[in-house]
Amino acid sequence: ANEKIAVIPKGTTHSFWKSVEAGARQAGAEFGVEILWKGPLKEDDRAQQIGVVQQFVSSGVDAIVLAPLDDTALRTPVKSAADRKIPVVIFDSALKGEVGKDFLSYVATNNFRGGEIGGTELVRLLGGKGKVVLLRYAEGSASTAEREAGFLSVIKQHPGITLIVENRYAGATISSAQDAAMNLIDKIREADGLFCPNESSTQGMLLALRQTGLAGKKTFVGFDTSPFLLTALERGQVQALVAQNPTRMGYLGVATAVKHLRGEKVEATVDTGCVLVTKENRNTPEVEAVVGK
Amino acid sequence: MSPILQLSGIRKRFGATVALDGVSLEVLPGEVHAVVGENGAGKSTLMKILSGAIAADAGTMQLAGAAFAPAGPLQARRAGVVMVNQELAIAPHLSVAENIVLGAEPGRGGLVRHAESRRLAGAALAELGRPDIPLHVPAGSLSIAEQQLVEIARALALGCRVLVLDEPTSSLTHADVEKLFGLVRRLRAQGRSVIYISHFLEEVAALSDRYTVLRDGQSVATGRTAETTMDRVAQLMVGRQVNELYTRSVRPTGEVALEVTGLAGPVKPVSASLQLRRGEVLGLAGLVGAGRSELLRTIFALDAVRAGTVRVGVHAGPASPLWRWRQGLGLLSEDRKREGLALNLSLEHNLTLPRLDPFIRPAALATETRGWIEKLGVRCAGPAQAIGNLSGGNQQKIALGRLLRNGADVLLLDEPTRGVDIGAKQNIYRLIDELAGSGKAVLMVSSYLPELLGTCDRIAVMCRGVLGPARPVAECTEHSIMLAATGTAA
Amino acid sequence: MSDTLPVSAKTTWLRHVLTAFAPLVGLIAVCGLFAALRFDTFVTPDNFAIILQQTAVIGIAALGMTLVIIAGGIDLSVGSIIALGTVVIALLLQEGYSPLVAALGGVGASAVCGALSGLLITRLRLLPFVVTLGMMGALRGAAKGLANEQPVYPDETWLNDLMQLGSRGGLPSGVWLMLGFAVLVALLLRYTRFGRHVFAVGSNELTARLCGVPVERVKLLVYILGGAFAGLGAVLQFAYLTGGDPTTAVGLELNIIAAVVIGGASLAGGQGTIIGTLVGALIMSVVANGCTKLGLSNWVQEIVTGGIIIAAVLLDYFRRRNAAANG
Amino acid sequence: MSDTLPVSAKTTWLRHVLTAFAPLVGLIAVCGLFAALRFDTFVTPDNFAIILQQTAVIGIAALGMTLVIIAGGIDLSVGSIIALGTVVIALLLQEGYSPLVAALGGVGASAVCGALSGLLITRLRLLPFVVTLGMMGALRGAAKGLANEQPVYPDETWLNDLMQLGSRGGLPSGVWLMLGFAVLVALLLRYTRFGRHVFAVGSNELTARLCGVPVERVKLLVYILGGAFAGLGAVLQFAYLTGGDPTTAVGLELNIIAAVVIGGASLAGGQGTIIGTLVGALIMSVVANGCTKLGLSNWVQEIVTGGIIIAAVLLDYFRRRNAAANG
Ligand SMILES: Nc1ncnc2c1ncn2[C@@H]1O[C@H](COP(=O)(O)OP(=O)(O)OP(=O)(O)O)[C@@H](O)[C@H]1O
Ligand SMILES: Nc1ncnc2c1ncn2[C@@H]1O[C@H](COP(=O)(O)OP(=O)(O)OP(=O)(O)O)[C@@H](O)[C@H]1O
Ligand SMILES: O[C@@H]1[C@H](O)[C@H](O)OC[C@H]1O
Ligand SMILES: [Mg+2]
Ligand SMILES: [Mg+2]
Repeated sequence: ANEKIAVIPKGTTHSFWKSVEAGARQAGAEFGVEILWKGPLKEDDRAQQIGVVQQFVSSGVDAIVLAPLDDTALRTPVKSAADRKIPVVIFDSALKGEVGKDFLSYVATNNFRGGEIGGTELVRLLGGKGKVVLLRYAEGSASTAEREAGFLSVIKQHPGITLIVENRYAGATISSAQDAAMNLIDKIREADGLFCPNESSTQGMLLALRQTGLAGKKTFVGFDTSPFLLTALERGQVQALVAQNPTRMGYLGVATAVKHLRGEKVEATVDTGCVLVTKENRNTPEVEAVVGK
Repeated sequence: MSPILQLSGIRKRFGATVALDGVSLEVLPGEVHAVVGENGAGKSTLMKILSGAIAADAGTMQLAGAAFAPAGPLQARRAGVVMVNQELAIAPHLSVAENIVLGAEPGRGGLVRHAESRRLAGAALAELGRPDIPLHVPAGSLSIAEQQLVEIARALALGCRVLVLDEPTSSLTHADVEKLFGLVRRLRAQGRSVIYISHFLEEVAALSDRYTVLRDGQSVATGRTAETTMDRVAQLMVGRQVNELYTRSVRPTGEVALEVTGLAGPVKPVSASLQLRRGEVLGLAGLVGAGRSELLRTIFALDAVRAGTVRVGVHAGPASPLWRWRQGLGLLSEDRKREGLALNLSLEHNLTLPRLDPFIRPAALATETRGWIEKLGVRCAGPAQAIGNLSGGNQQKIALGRLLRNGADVLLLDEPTRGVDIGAKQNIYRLIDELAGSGKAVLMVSSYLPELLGTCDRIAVMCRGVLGPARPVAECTEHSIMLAATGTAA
Repeated sequence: MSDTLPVSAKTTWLRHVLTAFAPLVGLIAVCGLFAALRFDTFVTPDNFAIILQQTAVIGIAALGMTLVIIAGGIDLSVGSIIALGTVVIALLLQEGYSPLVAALGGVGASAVCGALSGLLITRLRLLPFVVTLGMMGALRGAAKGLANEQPVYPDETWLNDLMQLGSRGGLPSGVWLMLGFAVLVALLLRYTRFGRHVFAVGSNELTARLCGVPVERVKLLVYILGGAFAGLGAVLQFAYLTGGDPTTAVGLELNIIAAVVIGGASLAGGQGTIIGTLVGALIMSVVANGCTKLGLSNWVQEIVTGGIIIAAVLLDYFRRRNAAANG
Repeated sequence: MSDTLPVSAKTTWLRHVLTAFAPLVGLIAVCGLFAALRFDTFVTPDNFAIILQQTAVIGIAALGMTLVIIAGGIDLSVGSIIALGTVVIALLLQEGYSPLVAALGGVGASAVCGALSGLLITRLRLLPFVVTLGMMGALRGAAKGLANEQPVYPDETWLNDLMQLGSRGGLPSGVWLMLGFAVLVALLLRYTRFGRHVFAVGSNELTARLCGVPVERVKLLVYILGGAFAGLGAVLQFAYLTGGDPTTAVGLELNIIAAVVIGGASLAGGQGTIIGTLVGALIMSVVANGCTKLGLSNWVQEIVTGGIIIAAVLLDYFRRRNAAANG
């Protein structure tokens, strides 16, 4: 029979994960392996994700490709996979531990770098001064925490920039992000620049801006490139987006696992790359290669 | 002889209501002491204070010469003062045995000795003459009468010096009442005291040694039962002469208003046929559990009809309670609290519920309700008052008024005077007579034979779900009815 | 003949005022607090418009929940119904239906969900808590399945404007919709037979049956209305999100129930008012808004909101104590 | 002489069997279904160990909830208590306390939360639904605040091994903990005065009070135990996550309540069994597990789970109909 590879995302309802799934399935078809796609029911439920990993470990899949909801909590099930000699590829979001020993490989965006790119662009657009709002994603998510840290590291270097909000979280869904942004609306009015670290938070913020007639009036840098966000970029309601390459992430995650199963040597870390997308460079080949036409 | 129990100057207010206004009561060892009074006179409140369920605002109590101020029911029970409540107090999910020992489970260190519980419970039921009641079944699966016995057994199981029985007989069978009386007499013979509350004055006469009358929260009289008459007691209770308790004027009968043929319900009735004419009061006698309530409910389409037909005036065939109301039928439930009234809704709401226009004018309904309040002599704050705040008698008037307001020509009355004091009873009998006189038809269930004999034109007896023929009241005696009810004659 | 309680007119009046206004007093207290602390940003027409806007979805769904709760029931599935509703609307728009048809479709689908719960509850005599708990999961799944596990964003239509804040202080039409329906439901409860039947069923089902109230039909209708109002909530949520999102409104049912209960309804049935419900919903929005204005973190806000829910029923406790003392 | 309805011994027996085993029949049916569809991966000792492991947190918290529900109450705050508990344990470990002290600290803190709800409910006579709804929010906020809005990962200790799956088919000690406590609580309910009082309070509070049952104390204790068992759940959840997570167990209270209710308890009080509760919890784990084995999408799983919750009480309906027909 074909090898079975379980691919476990952080959630199933962002369009980001749909692209990951597409990439993973593409790799599955190419290499002739069966892809089992299953995420936690709730986007931020660590316990459920642990359960999913454990079930795949016990039913004896050949490899696991996992985007951990949490860099620590998922160590135990990953270890139990290692005990059963099931190779695990970590993608999108980091897991504590030693690559090559605790797990096979880490396939992801350089998230800290991504945050820095976003921060640098925002500072550039603001001309080095102004008030800035950071709407964080969810408590405890490693990938976005790194992006937030990268963003803050850039902001801190610019004394002309004041952070007026940095302790509010958007929560795991678009609606929760929108509510959080609406409640911050006076701060947002006051602000010149806005940053959000992932798809759902960016989209929630955007919706809140539209709701209050502020869309296009603020300098807004977001993260991820769902079709919805790209349209907004087109319309000038978002000035820049840090684009990851989820399809490639899914593809490479599975490909790395397959290579290992077929006895080939694999890289310890695979940077799937990220680029800054703006209205201007939207249609350049480099960007289209990442986000599609 | 020095009293075992001495209460003096007991006061209790509930907000603006003064329930007890300086009551005194003395109970001697080895006596049965009756406490009587109108609805709302404060009998139950006084007993609740005595048994530790609620605290008095003022006053003192002494038990066997020592100050007695129980902090709760358990303390009172431990001191030997035990009460059987007027409202059924049963935990339906617990077994009979567990109900009997509840709150005083035998055992040590927090553990319950189930075998010992069953022994105690069995002994208590045996003492009541009902060792046949099973100990292990959930108490909720017993009949109401048996539940009442379980409650009395609970009082016995612990042993007691003073036993308080608050209207214990209102839902007991005749045989069980006899057994209860036997028990009370035995307790008295053992030198224990029983406080006995009842609206049945002949029970008071038959059983008690002394009596105390409460009126408006005060003790207005006390004395030896043998030295007074019940008419005098009734007068003390109500504050006026109560002669002619029952009213039955001469009433011409009209056409047939209700005809029931071979009616059978899900379990009961088994078979019932009757004919009721306008201007007539037909009484339904029988033992508790004979199925009289079920007959009324089946007629009213509250229970399913298994067989037979019900014809109301010109209407026949299957129906729902809604249709029954439209056909001019009305049912007064035997259980006012549980079924009869929506206690937290207003008088107006309760009175007008069966017949409302799709669109409502609240002001008009309030005016109309005010009219009925006046007509029925209901004492209340107004149409918007929650009906649960009224005393039992006044609640009953609204429940009866509901039938009239909604145009019922055929009144199905199930125990219309249960738990109602003698003055209020008199008013209800008068009302029934007036209604029949004005051409309405009344079908009345009662477990109290004198009231059936006193108010009805004809009486039919039900036994084990089968309804016997209706006989003119002149041909009936208590004895003949009892024989028919127990199935020993016929 | 039997002695009625002499209920003094004065205390009755006081009780009435407390019953009707306890939640309102709470609302004013909370507003006052925030106004005192952050007058400049809290007390602006704009901010009030935002607060009202954020009350609209919960508020309109709570209208239906008020009916359900007065009738002695509960509906835990409304959060899922709202999510499903937004998805249905989005899909209908994508299919090319007109915005009005799409909105009605969403409301209709939601009403059907309510009807399903209602049928299970009345026909099979199942407990509302359990039936709607099951429905909560099942409808959430259905929403995700229908939407292919993703938010659905159809092209823009006038539906999106329903929750648009106008010029400073102008209220979005969604808020007017909520207020309009609130008046309708309040009239329904007060001036129709159906309204009285809802109270009767919740207060004492047996009495209602005895009085010829078609109990099953009333209950079924109440759940259908509960669903339909959740559907109206879905229309507003759709406008708010400008799309259909199967993951939206998770846990919202508890906020909606809290609004109704803070507003003075009793989960035992037979009690509740529309104005109370709206005030209850407003209290929660005001707290969320005010805490943000104060710059409090999410966690502080959560503690404060929890505290306020309890404090609101505490007011009710004092009211009841007062009531009990009077009769 | 008063003729009671004749309850035939046979139908009583049948009813008893159904009461005790209706949930079990449901469990067997669900297991059978999945076994038939995926025998190879579903029916392995290993998989059963996983199912039990994944039942442990809900199962142990449901023990406390069973007490609360039998006593006629409800506790919506247990999900938040579990989250708070994991955080407390993690922080205590970080402070250098021994694992045992940390675990006891977590359980203790949880019991205090339960006590707080209990006090509000008994002293101020507030509705459990509302009090614990407020507590649910407040405790979630407290957990986040304590943890500084981040998961807290202390160094590894033996606590982490509590949920470790052993060699193939070996059960984690957390499962044994759950089973052990289940036996204890079952004994408590059956053989102690307190246990019988819990039933009495839920069955008829007024009667219990009149019989001298210390109603307030029983209720308070029940909520404290409810909190303490949630705290034990927190210990297991901590072991499972290997850390303290203030955002964990959101909405878990509804699953826990569902387990208890599927297990045959009534939300009206007076009824419920420990074995039923465990079976109820297992049914839900089995469904989640089996759906994954079948490769069903999340949304299908959600629909199936919702359906099963309703189906489980449907069994109860047939049981009750049977019971009603017999008296
Ligand atoms: N918990 C309470 N709250 C307010 N008022 C009460 C309460 N209990 C009793 N009352 C009032 O106190 C008065 C005395 O009531 P009580 O029950 O003692 O009367 P009773 O003599 O037992 O009447 P009945 O013959 O109808 O049983 C009545 O007016 C009653 O309405
Ligand atoms: N709510 C109830 N719960 C349990 N048993 C009941 C209930 N109501 C009635 N029963 C029992 O059902 C049987 C038939 O009662 P029914 O009320 O028809 O008798 P009845 O002749 O009208 O007597 P009653 O004088 O008590 O009204 C009796 O055994 C009665 O105790
Ligand atoms: O990288 C992920 C992605 O951006 C998603 O939208 O949110 C969670 C992140 O881990
Ligand atoms: Mg009384
Ligand atoms: Mg009867």
